[in-house]
Amino acid sequence: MSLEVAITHCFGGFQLDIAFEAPPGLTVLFGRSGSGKTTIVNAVAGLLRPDAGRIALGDQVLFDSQRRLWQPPHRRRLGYIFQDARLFPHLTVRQNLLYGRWFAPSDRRPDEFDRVIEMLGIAPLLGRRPGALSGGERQRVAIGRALLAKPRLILADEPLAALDEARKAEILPYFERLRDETRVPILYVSHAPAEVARLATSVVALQDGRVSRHGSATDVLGDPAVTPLGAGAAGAVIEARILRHHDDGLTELEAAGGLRLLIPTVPRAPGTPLRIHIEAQDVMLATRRPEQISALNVLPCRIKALRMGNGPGALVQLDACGNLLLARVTQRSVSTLGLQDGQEVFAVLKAVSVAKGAIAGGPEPG
Amino acid sequence: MSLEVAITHCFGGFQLDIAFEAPPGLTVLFGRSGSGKTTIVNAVAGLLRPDAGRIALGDQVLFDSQRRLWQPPHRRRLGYIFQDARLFPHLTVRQNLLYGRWFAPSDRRPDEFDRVIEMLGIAPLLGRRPGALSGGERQRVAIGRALLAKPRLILADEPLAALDEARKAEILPYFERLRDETRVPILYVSHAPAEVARLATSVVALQDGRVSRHGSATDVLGDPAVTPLGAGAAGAVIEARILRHHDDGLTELEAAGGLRLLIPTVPRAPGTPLRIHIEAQDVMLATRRPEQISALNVLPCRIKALRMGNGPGALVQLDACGNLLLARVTQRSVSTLGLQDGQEVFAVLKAVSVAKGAIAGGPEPG
Amino acid sequence: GQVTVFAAASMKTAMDEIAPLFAEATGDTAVVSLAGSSALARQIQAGAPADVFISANPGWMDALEADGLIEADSRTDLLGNSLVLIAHDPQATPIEITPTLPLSEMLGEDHLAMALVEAVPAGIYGKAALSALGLWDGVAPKVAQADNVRAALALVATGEAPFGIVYATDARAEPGVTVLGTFPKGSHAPITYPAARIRDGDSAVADAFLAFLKGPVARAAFERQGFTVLTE
Amino acid sequence: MSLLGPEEWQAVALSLRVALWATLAGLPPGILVAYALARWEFPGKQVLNGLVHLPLILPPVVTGYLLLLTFGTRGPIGAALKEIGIVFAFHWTGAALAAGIMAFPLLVRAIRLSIEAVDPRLEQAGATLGASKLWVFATVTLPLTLPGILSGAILAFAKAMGEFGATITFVSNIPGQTQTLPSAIYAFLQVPGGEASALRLVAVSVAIAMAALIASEVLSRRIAKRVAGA
Amino acid sequence: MSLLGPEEWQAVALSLRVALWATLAGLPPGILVAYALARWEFPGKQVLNGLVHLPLILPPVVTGYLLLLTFGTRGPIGAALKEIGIVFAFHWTGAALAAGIMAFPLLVRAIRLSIEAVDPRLEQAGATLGASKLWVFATVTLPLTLPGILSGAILAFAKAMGEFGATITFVSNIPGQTQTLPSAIYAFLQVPGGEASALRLVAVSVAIAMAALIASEVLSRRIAKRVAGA
Ligand SMILES: Nc1ncnc2c1ncn2[C@@H]1O[C@H](COP(=O)(O)OP(=O)(O)OP(=O)(O)O)[C@@H](O)[C@H]1O
Ligand SMILES: Nc1ncnc2c1ncn2[C@@H]1O[C@H](COP(=O)(O)OP(=O)(O)OP(=O)(O)O)[C@@H](O)[C@H]1O
Ligand SMILES: [Mg+2]
Ligand SMILES: [Mg+2]
Repeated sequence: MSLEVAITHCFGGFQLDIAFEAPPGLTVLFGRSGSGKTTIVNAVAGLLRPDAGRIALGDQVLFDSQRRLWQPPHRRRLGYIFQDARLFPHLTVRQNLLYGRWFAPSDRRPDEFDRVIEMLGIAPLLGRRPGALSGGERQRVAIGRALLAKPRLILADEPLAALDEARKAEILPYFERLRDETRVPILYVSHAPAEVARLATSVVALQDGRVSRHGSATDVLGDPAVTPLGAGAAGAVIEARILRHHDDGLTELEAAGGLRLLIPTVPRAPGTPLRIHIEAQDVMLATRRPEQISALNVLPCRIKALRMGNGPGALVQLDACGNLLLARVTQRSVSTLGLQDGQEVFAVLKAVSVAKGAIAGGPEPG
Repeated sequence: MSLEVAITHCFGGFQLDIAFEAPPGLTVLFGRSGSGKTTIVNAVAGLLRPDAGRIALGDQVLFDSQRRLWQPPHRRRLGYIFQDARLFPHLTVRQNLLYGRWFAPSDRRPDEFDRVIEMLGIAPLLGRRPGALSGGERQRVAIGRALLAKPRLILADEPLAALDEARKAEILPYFERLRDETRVPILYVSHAPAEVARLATSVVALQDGRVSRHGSATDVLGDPAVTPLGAGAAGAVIEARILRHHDDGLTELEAAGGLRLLIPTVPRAPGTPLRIHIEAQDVMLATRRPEQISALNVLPCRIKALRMGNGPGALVQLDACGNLLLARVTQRSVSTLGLQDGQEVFAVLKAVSVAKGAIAGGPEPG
Repeated sequence: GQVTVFAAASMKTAMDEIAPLFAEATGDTAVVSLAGSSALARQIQAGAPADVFISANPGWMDALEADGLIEADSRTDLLGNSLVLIAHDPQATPIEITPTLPLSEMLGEDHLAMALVEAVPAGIYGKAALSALGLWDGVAPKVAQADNVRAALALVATGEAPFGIVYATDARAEPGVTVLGTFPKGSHAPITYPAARIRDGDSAVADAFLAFLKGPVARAAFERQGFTVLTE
Repeated sequence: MSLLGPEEWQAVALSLRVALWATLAGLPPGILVAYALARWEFPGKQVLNGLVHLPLILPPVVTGYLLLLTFGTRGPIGAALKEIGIVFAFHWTGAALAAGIMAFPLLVRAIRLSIEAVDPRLEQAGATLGASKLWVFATVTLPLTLPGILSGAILAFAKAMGEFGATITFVSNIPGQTQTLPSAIYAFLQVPGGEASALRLVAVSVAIAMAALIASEVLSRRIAKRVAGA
Repeated sequence: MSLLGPEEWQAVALSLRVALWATLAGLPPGILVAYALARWEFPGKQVLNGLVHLPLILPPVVTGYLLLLTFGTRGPIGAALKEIGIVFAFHWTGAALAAGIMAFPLLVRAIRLSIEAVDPRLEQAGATLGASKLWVFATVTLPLTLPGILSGAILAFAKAMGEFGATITFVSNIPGQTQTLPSAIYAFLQVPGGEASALRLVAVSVAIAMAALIASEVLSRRIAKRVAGA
């Protein structure tokens, strides 16, 4: 089920005019503060009626200004995780969590409740009221409430911003599972490059109320011309499969063209597809195969494109057995090593650089 | 001026019992959601009266349960950036920003207002009311309001969580300047390792209402036994000075023992002290000096300690001309390269790995 | 000069006519404050700047006299009134009010509208009359007591109550009711409206006003309202 | 008790009954009207608003008279209701109706103020979770409006305990049926020397209202504490 | 205008003056008492709360009588005030006092409800920025309470326009001095044939109150819009 959004809306000084199609899976909306992310999410939720346009989820039209169609929010069956938690202050945490259930079709999975509260670590809070929760606790309850409403569409507006890294690491896999195991489309607002890289099936970049770039995560993050999350986020996404597990805690992957990679263990069965975000700044280039070095991945590549930045850096697009890789090096290194288009080089990549956060279950073909 | 906090407080099921001294500069409080960070900040602000204990700022006692001393919040002259922005909905953004001025001593710096609104990018919002601001806009106004109150103590509860990376990068230097140029102590709650590494003069780690670790940023982040922000945050902090600027956009630094480093340009005058956070996972080790490689920093070191983790990784503590460095490598590399204590090795570090966010003005000797 | 007159509210129409005539005749003005006799009397007790008090019943005038607040010499019974039985039905035929009147049967399940029988003069007189005629016990449970005569009249006028007991002056001007009969004089204490000068008041103009009230001009006005003028 | 005579105790009981019914029966329409005024836009909104306030503006006697004209057994509504066995005239229900109508503006204002203070973002959250307008109202708006409802109810109760002018004009004063405390007090005040008797009844009336007031304070504090979290 | 006689216009003007003063003069103590009841704990709080509600519970005649006893020229307070030149008895100020006291519970309830709805976290924010309790009240609480103050004021104004029982009992019904619209209406209703005249006055009274009501709605909508942002 895919979500089509094409709307224009005007708030005083701010003009929103966007159109995109979110394929099944998780679509990340990102852009600077005030670029219109929450406005779009509100329009999809039905909390804001745009001036004009059309919003459709699969073959169900949620809004169509020409046909004067408008579905009220409660018919849309959403799970909206608000930027501000918006818990019901008069209900206990448990009642907040179960609120959406009253209105949802009866349960396929009776243990869902326990799974969600365990994942979110909110079991001790169930009897309390939101007024006395900490910021992060509140946000976790809000996530739980949305997920437990058995929505047909999940809207998440910076759901993890208030959480610590450890908690994020526990919740991210849940969004991955939602993305991969269910047909529920997810519209996800995030500022964090690691989250984007890990979760996004597709990415919509916004600038001043307009879509500045839209495509698959691989495309957007791998395009050296676009580093919309800041230089730090440039990187390539490689689709690979687990080949085997080594007993010193490393997992060997195979990507297109037989490219082999070693990364820290991924607890999945061999054969599982994976996608790995390799940040450009984690990749070194060498013109001679380096030896006696701790980096475990030394990949022979060919330079496809060289792009000098304004600053001291250069972004090098590499072809490693048919896989796209990006490397960020200094312009000084480019000239010292005499790098040029078409040259054969070695990309040097540490196994541990592939951080936990950047390894994700591969999206189902969809 | 340093801040001493030693309090106990009990909320239903939650027991807070902490004591720490925050030296001048910026003290980061971190810990998981619900560990008591906001509670501590509220106690310092005077919004919560702890069951017992003492809070003093310099020689001024804010709270002392034994001497029954209690200064109400408005006498404390704080700038509190709340986790929820708490803007005054009936006032315009400009009036919100100027609110604290009514009560503050008259101005040393009349251009402060313009500087702050420019840094926060909120000039176009000045005439609006908070109700129609986006989440990030609201948070920026809240930051501005606190900073413009000319506080003697700044309390910042996850001030940047709602902001995009680019905006964060604009605001972080301001906190650095505050930390370095004024005597205003800052208590700063953050979950983001990059912010902690960059800003912290000292770090207080909390766990379940107790201080689990407390020390200087260098100590806490450089100790391989403590990686409280998650493995990703382990890294060393090196204090250096700018030696000279190269014309290909690189800046050369000199650290203790004459250690030289090349990093992307830092727009400060030569001689300026800097501190650099070098994440352990950005450092490669080689037993022979690598050649023909893009990394510009190849530092001869000696292994001081080797610490095998539970997973596939190992954390290597290095001495580079008297500077502490941390490298995170795989255990396989440790055995392949035959690394051991005392061995001479080369640490390989890309100039571009030292990300913008991790370079900070060095703290003044405090 | 000016005279402030505290008069029972039921005298409004008459006073509205008399005050301008008084001004015309004497060049003095009369300011008339109309309210319930009890309220006015209490105000006089509390030091109200009244010069003349006209009460709708002797009780409150007695109370003021006992307190020494009025000039006893100036007290006169100004007006008289009579009590009538009224019906809502315009076709109702006049009847004589005697001890044999089957009032209770006439009422059936319905109510007899009166003013408060323990508190408001019209009610007090009415209860006394019915008791004297031996009718009270039969109708007591069916009496709907209003807080003043006008409200009792309204109950009959709207048909909410088929019968009521009110002053003749009120019944006369209301087209929605029919007078069935007048209560015999002896069945209740005489209905009088005493007037008197207040002790602290401005005596000259007050006396002039009291005199004017007793004069022919005022008499005509009172009689138009249906009052019996008791003064000569 | 010897403090009051049996007829007076009757008046006390009746006043309580009247005030309770006036308040309770006023709540559902009061909440509805308050919600409509707070949240809806419709033609005639200002007319409705004016109507609600009318009993406050008009002298009570006028209100009572208007009630008599409409709800009396010969009035258009009164006659219709009589058909189905509902009688207001000269009945305690009429006293409750009069008291309820006099108290209605107070009830509506308090509830409306509370509804306006409910954060619409919470109602939106309810809607996204699948609750229809009515459900959102029942599960979010209404519970959050409780303090205002309580506040309005206690005002209405106090007003109903004290209401007199409209009541006596509409249903007059029949001991045991429509004689409320205020009518009894009024009667005592009409005769010289009745002050002492009136005072005893005033004391009873005040005692009842104070008890209700304190109960409502306790209840409202409990509600506030729950919402603040604990 | 020929609609009303000169004496009636006087009553209209006086009623307006009385209602305005009752409302305006009631606001400062009303806000203070509402704040105290909403936010402070002090001994005798329930007594204060009870006192505030008293005029609602008591039949207006009783309130008027009590006012006469205390603020009359021979009453303890009235006599003292007379010394310093303040007179309430049989003066329009007394009518304003009576109307103000009758309207006070309505004023206080509305404001209190609004104060209770102000998020204390905003007040805390004000305190951390250096504002003392009083400043926080003036710059945060009070502006956020405006809708409630407006609401209370309009209720009080309407009540004051309609108040009659306490007023006529306290200051009598002296044309040009204490004869308000409701007293004039009352007097007309006491005599045969006065209904038509009464009706004209009722219409004027209703028109004034409606105008005030609509003005307050417009104002309050403007305030709400400002706070919602725009
Ligand atoms: N008023 C209260 N009553 C009861 N418990 C409370 C209250 N306020 C906070 N707590 C509890 O105290 C603990 C600490 O809360 P605190 O807000 O200090 O956490 P925190 O470290 O700021 O967390 P976060 O990162 O999620 O904001 C939490 O478990 C919270 O539920
Ligand atoms: N009700 C409103 N009236 C006027 N302007 C509004 C309103 N709501 C939002 N805006 C403006 O529209 C723009 C987009 O707001 P939106 O909330 O969509 O931003 P966002 O991308 O979610 O930002 P953030 O990351 O800061 O939450 C902002 O400039 C905001 O000020
Ligand atoms: Mg947003
Ligand atoms: Mg917190």
